[in-house]
Amino acid sequence: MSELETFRAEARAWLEENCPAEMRTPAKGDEDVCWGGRNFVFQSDAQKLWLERCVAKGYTVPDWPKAYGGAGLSPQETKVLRQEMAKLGCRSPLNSFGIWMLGPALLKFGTEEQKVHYMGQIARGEIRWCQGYSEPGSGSDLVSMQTFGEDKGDHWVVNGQKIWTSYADKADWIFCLVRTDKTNKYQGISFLLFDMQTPGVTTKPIKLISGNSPFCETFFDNVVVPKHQIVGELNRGWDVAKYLLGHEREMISGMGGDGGVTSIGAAMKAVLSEEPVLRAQMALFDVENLTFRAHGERFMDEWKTGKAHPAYSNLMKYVGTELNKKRNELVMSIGGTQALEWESERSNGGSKARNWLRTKANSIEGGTSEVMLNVVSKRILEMPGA
Amino acid sequence: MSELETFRAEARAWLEENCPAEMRTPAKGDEDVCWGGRNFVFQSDAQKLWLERCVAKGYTVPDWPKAYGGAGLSPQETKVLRQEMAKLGCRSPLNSFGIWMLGPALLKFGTEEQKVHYMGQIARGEIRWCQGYSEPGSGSDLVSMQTFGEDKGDHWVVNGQKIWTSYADKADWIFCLVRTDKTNKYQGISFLLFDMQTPGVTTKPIKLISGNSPFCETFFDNVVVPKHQIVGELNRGWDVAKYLLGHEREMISGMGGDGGVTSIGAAMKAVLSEEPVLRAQMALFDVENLTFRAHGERFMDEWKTGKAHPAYSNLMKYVGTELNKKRNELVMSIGGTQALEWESERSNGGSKARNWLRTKANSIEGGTSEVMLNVVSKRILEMPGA
Amino acid sequence: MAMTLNDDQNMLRESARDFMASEAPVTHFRKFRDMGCKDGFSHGLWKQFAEMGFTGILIPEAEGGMGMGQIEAGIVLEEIGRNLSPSPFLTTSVAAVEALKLADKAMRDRWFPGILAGETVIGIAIEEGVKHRPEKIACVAERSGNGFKLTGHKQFVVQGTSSDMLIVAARTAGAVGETDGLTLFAVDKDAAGLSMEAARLVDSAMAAHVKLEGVQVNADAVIGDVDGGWAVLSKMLDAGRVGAAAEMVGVGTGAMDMTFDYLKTRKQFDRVIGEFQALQHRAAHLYGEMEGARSIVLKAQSLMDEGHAKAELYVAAAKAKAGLACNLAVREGVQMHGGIGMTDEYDIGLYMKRDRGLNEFFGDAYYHADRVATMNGY
Amino acid sequence: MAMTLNDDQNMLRESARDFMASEAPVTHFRKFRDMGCKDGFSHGLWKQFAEMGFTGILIPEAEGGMGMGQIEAGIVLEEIGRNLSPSPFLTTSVAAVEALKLADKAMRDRWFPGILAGETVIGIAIEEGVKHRPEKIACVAERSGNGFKLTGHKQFVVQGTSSDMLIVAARTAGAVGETDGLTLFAVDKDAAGLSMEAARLVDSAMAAHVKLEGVQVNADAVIGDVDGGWAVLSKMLDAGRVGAAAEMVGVGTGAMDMTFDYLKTRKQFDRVIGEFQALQHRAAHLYGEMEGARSIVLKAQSLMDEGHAKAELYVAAAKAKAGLACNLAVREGVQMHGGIGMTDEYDIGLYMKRDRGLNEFFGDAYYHADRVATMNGY
Repeated sequence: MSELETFRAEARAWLEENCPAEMRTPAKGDEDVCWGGRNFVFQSDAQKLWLERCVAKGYTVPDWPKAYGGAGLSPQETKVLRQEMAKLGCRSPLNSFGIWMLGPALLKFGTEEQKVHYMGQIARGEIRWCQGYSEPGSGSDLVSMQTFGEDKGDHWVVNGQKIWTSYADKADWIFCLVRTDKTNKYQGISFLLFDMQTPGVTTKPIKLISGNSPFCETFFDNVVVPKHQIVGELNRGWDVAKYLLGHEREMISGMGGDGGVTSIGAAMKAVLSEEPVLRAQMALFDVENLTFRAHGERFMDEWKTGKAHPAYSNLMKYVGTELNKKRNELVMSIGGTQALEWESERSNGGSKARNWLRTKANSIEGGTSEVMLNVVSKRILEMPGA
Repeated sequence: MSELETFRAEARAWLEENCPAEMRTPAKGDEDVCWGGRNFVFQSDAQKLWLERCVAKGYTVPDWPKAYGGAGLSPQETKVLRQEMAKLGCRSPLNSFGIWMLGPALLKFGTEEQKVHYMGQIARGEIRWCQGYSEPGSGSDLVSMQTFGEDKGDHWVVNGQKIWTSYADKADWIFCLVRTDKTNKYQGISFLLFDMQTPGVTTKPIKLISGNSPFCETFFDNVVVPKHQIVGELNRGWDVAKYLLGHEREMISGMGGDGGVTSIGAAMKAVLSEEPVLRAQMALFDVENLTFRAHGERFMDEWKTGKAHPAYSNLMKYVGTELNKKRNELVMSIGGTQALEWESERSNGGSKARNWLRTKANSIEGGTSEVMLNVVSKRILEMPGA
Repeated sequence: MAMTLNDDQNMLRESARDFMASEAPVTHFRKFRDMGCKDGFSHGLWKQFAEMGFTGILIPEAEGGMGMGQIEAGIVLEEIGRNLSPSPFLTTSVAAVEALKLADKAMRDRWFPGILAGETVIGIAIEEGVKHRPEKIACVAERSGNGFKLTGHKQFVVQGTSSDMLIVAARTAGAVGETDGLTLFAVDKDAAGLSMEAARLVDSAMAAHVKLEGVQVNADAVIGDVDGGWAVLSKMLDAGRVGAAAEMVGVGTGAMDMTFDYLKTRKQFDRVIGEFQALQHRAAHLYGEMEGARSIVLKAQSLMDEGHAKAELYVAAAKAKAGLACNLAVREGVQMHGGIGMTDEYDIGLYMKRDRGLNEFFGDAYYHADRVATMNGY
Repeated sequence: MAMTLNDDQNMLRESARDFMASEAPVTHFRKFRDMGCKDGFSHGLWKQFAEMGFTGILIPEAEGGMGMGQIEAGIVLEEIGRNLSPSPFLTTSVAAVEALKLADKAMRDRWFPGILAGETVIGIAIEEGVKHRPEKIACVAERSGNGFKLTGHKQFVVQGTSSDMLIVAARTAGAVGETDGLTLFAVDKDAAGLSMEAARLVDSAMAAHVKLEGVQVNADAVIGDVDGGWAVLSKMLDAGRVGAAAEMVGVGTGAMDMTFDYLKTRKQFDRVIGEFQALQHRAAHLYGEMEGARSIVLKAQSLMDEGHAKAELYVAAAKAKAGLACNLAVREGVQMHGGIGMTDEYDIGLYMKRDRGLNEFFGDAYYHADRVATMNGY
């Protein structure tokens, strides 16, 4: 048995012993997901136990180094662990922007103290993070941001406003882009971390067309941020942000594959068999969907071996999000009048319609499709012009 | 009986008496069409007779004034005449760029002498005209043209090169844009007429991807053009050209409707019934085709009553040509392997494939789709920017 | 007929435009939505519609209406669409009236006055599955006493629970899938055995699931001929379809105009985004699509008004094209608005939701494209 | 399998790329086209293919070939596509070889040496109508003497009149529309009763209309099992399909690269046209489509090479996607080239013609999208 197969057997055994039965069923909705943090209320003892056990084993962030709260697994081992979790139907013990976004950035740009402190908190589910990038009036144009941190010797005093801060009303800390030099557009922004309970921080949820409010407006009024809470160099926050956006794009581009390679058409056979033109749309969509999955697979293989163009994730983000929007248009068409229902139990609280509306943001958040096409055209295709 | 109905009866009687039976069958191809001109060889006595009778009656250009060779019919009478010709299946007695393009421009910009002389020649089918606009290197960008006419007192000496000159190798005269002022980009171009037999004029046919050569390159080497052969004011040829391009665009936008509202799907039922996805494409095309026909009808009604935006023909040109390309893609798909044949009798000498390839020029000639979209965006939608 | 509006029609447009913009703009819709209104529309506004003469626009002059046609109804619907004005106009004054015009005098006398007064609302109870499939009606009407007993279920009955009467299509003969053997009935909302459950839709309209459990109706409840309901149904559906198409022209144009305004003011990268050529080309293309939709809808309306044999084909094409174009308009609208387009605070998302509802109403673009193919002989 | 090429495959790509670019570039194609070559390809080049080992790329090593798989065949095909190199590679070395690999040793011994030597050409005689419909084969093979007598017609037999042998699918049992009851035969070009008429296609390839008028073949002409030809046919068709898809990746990429180069040099309105954002966005979108096509083709090839149960689904998706993407590439290519794109002198039009031929070959994008739907259960 290879080392990897030994690991697989061990992981399997550990999961079977430690993952509570309740945690082997799919989460019923967002409220059923463990996000951790100071204010998180566990939905069940099983949810709490599952988190604690994973934290102890380093399995909330299996591929992070042990020193920072992980299990120090190799990429192959991490993949095997996920496969085994999927086979048993184990839920993710902890969802977190800290894991997906801040952690990788800290690993690359943070000091050793920052890694131990912040990544440890993330790994243990103690602190829930949010991201402060966009500002009103600077959607795709991030470098035009106005939020300003005035240098006061050992700290900055931050004033300004962010928008599209995911779950800012539920987060404990924020990683935030703040202008620290007004004279340099690109190299005048710093990447700061601070507590959302710092005096002067307020949040206001934004109601979306889906009826949900996953985002906030966030206001900073003379917020004091100690100097050691910077990640990376002063005025080079853009480097950190770009690195992190790349991660976000990969994450979002994965969305095209919500339904994986399994066609949604089969389940809809009864409707499609009487709707020849709609069936044709579905057929052409399935061709695109199979294509995107293969494309994603190829991209990941090239990315891992360093063969992918550094801007290629922008292409995947574009293709994946446009595909996901198309998928949801088809889900609505096939769902017909029942998919129009917004509140009824029959429609699971309007889940199809709300998901459909939610996907319209895919091609806006994390870089619009237009910006992605600009980047592909200029950086990969090397088209001329500014 | 209304005056119009009286006219209808008279026209019908005249056609029945004067249109030879042979000229009541569809033309078999381009070679079977009467283009007139010095070198034209009539394909039959009937063709010659039909032209002569129409010339005598003013019916080659029924809506032109009698003084310039027409019959002086009103728009309503012209429409009735065409309806009656269609009912009897009468061929057009004379095809000509002179009728379609130069004539209307002369009517608006020409002197009385020019109208009597040139329009008369056109009406009688004596002179075949071609159009000299595009130059190598200035496709969509007409004002960058280089062909230069040097002022020599009572004449210009023209040097330069034109491209995409339709049937230049068969034409007797050319209407041609020539730069007469190098200091003014827009108002430095004049609209000149000259004989293709003038010393220094040479032509070279361009072979197209369809295998045919309807266009030429045309070269001018010290070509002498008398001053009285200008249409409109000196250096204001652009006004004439734009007026004329509008006419051309209307003509080309009509192409979307080659097949009219009759679906090409019905004839292809046997193929489509076994090809559900292709059938769906055809169905969606038919929706677009019916739409375009209605759109064209509405445009013409608004145009006639002065309600259409002056730039609207650009929109119609864009929609109509893209639609015609799509139609021919479908014709090829439905035609399958037989439509691929290029020379065989079975495929009528590859007519489907050659037509399909020919339509690819629709969205290039007479203003590219990209230029049309620019114009619509700026002039109709009033989008900002240069 | 010329494909331009005449002076009377232009006047009607002006007055409908002014009326909707002042009495029922998007803020009106928001108000009723946010209060969770059980009807999904304002009865007060419906009365105002009546005062304007809109409710009886298709009712013959001899019976107190304006005696106009689909073009005029469409003029009102376009303004409704542009302002997202919630009302029973499309179901009651367009679809139901077209059906009732084929009913006998007693039935017309019973319902037209209330419609004219803006007091009556009529629900259209056709759909039985999640997709439009009128020929597959399975709801049964058995002969019973002096009339019929109706058994079955219906869904997507827009404004059903606010309705005074439902027009119910049921099978009196023939098998599911046949167009012969259908009959249309006017069923009173209080009829014994009739029960409804309202569901709010994505666009905040209310639609009912209807159960018919042995609902007894008299013979005089039949609209048109027994077993010959397909003729009435087709007329009613085509009026509803071309009406929904006209409303979508309004929704799409409203979304498009709002978006073009935004392109002209929003700045990114130090430029007004309307300067970006990629957006300009998409804007111009969208404009062409909406103009095409407007044209085919006008064509379909005028053919219906003429009673032309090709009207059905053009109505199908119009419903399909308006659906495709309006859908493009709202998708481009949200995308070009960017982040704020996703917020409930901005109106563009409301247009996206309304488009979805109208696209499904009486058959979506794919359904009608398929009908175009069938009618075109393949 | 990782979705990247390994070192050996990269080496093969280099050598195929160099070979096609130097020995069979577009000028080579033009030369044979302009001479009106009756074969539509150069026998000399076919010999050179053999010298490179390409002709036997799928023939097992034990039988003198390279023993490689669809990925490797696809690498060669992509370069063929990029250069429009005319050759019998796809029909003979890919489709026919895949069929012959399922034949008995005598048959393989008869045909593999000639293929390996670049001397033999094999035609695939499947199609009977204008669209690909393999299950509808009506050509009949009746038992006769020691073998069979074939009667029927075939069309779109690419390089048919240049072929030494035709692989003919005929019905030995069952009814038209059934997949059971088909049998594949190796029919010698000189067989009595076999006649062919060559037709030049839009892309200058030659294809034959074939008549089989009681063509007598021996029992040993059967490839695979009598009545069980569907298995052989499916394998042959899928190899041909994924091969055509790979060639289209080459055609589309070639057209795209040529177009992108043009965008970077052509000036209009005092600017290089590649600066125009509308063209940039279309270019980036096209690039994404071609990259997607490349990915699904590679996936389909590797699943075929693994003998994976899902290979058939992915081959259908790959043929469809490569067809759609390549078609977009040539349409955008001609349009972005403007007027000169319409001239025979420029190469982009040749890519458009080749795309058309390959799109039809063994089923177009719509046919395969329909199969994807069917295989996906709807």
